[in-house]
Amino acid sequence: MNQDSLINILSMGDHGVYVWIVIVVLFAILGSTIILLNRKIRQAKQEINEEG
Amino acid sequence: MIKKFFHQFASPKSYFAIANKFGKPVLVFFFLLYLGALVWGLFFTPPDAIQGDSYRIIYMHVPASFMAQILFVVMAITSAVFLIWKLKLAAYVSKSIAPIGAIVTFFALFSGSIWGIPTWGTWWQWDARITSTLILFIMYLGLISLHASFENKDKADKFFSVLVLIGVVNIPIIKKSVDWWSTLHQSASITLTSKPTIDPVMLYPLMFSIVTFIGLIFGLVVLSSQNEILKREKYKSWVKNI
Amino acid sequence: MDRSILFIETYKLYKRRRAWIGPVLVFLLIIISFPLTLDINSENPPQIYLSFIWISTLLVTMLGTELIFSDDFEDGTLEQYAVNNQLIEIVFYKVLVHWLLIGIPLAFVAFLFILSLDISIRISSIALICLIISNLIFINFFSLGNALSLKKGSILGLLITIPFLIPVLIVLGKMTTSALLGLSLVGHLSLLVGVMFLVASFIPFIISFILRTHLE
Amino acid sequence: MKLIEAKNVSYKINDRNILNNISFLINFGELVKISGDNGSGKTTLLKIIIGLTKQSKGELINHNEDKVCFLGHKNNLKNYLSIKENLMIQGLKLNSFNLDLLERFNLRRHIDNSVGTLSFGQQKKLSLMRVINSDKNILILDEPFVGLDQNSKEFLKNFMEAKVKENKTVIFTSHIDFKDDYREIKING
Repeated sequence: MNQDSLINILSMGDHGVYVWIVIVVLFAILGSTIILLNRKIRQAKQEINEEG
Repeated sequence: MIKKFFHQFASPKSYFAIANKFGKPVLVFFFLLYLGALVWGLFFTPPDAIQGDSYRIIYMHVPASFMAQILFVVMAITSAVFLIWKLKLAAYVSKSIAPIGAIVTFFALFSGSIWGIPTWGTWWQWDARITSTLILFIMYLGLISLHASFENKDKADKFFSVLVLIGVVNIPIIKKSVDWWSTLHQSASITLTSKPTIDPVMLYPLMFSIVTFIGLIFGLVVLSSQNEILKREKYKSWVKNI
Repeated sequence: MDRSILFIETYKLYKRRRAWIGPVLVFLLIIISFPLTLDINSENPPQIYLSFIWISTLLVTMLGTELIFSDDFEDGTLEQYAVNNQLIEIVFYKVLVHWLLIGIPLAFVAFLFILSLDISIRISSIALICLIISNLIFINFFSLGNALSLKKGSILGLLITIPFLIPVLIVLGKMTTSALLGLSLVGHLSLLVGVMFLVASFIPFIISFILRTHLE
Repeated sequence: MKLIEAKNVSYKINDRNILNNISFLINFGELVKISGDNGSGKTTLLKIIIGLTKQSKGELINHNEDKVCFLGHKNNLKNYLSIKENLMIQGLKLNSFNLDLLERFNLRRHIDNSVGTLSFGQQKKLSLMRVINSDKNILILDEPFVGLDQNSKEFLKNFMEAKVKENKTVIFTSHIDFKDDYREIKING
């Protein structure tokens, strides 16, 4: 493991902050999409079962 | 013959059954793999000689830019299948790709823009690649709003598919012409992705991140298409048994 | 039969004077407002004016084709054409008539504007030819957008068609630069004419498919 | 002679049934009324017959290959044109026959007025003139009686019956009951 780069990035030195911003946004987007879709699917299933 | 095959094996019902069973495990699988690719790229590779650590955005930006275009092509294929064989499932998948494509394209623009701050000193540059990605983003949004504006969803599917096909013919033309246009500018921008040589130490995690990201996004597409199928087929009898 | 359809379409557009005089007047107003917001006497490069002309023509052409199908759709005329299997002809003629009554007049108004700016006759006439050709391309694509977004408003139509017109704008921009540098324009012009023929012969088929779907 | 055969024709929008398993046979030279409640799919059925719409399920065989005369819900008139101009763009001449017809419909004195100023019934009569002038063998009329006054209704009825005597086919929809005994195809959604 490259000790320097780990410390560099975790400490947000040398532009690491930009990397972290992108990571946070990526996982926020991915996570919220997955959660939203899952919830919609669950709701749709519920609705269908109630009607049936 | 082909039509019969499609209608038997590619019905929304059997697709949904498979997706319901394998969709989530596959999504989680690729999610974890992509996480692994990121960890590899972020912590186990040396910083770039010129760009320092900020180059590591490459492991998110490049897969996203790649998928932004691939998704449109996939959407064009499913749209063509729908128009030719009248296969409803293809229309559902087509429609559910559009929002995912818009999200991915947005992320490609966003990550490129953030990447631009340390490397170019500006968050936006009117270069060819960025401009055509922006146009692609607007095309995704146009497709979404076109589909949303029709109450008769069967018609919406047809219009959507026609527009996707016109779009897929036009994307290379737009790209070429934008490339041509950008030669107007004297300012030679740093191209983000096409470096003459890329060290294998960085190339392998990049390849791995692209492959796993493809899987991850297709997992999302499957999830999104499940949602679309439930929305559109709620009056069918088969949905009552799930 | 075909000639009479052309006559009828011309007559219909001609009688709806607002539909073809309106866009030209709007274009004139936009043009008037341009020198009022920009110091015309300063050493502005001519590109600015030409780029302004390209983009405002694009938008005004959109306005001019806004009702190209929706009017006939709402009163059932399109349905009649569809029953008689004449949709493709009608689309073709409609585009042609809009080009003649809106596209070409716009090009001439723009020509006069460019002349008024002390830009050479050579460049102004090149701009005129370009506008005449590109307006047919614009009208074809906007008709497509209008057919898709029938009765849903022109915002949607613009949103889905302008991306396709960006290459045309780029060619126009390239031509401007080359013309101002005094380079030969044969290559650019033949490209534009080729695109015009391609677009004018394919798009009507797509449009008639879309209209048929609307009439289902 | 068979004209149109429908076998279990169904039609759906957004997966909701508009037409459900309709079967019938229409022969050449018949006068047929398609009846049903609001929303039962009469218009859709006519559109399927003339080929504008395709059924979702079932089979519809049309033995006719000629063009038909179709009158839809929409009046096919231009509001910004006068009666005269509207007749002109529909290819109708102002001959004595049509002038008489305008007289009968009380439209002759409005001939230079724009159609937008006419009432719904007057517009309906004007759009019927195209049907009356038609030389096609098959007339398909969607709700032709709606909006007409009693005299015009009688006139239209007589016209349709005369057409059938000339061995032409007339198919029309209506949700109004007549005392006349037309052959009727009842549909319900």
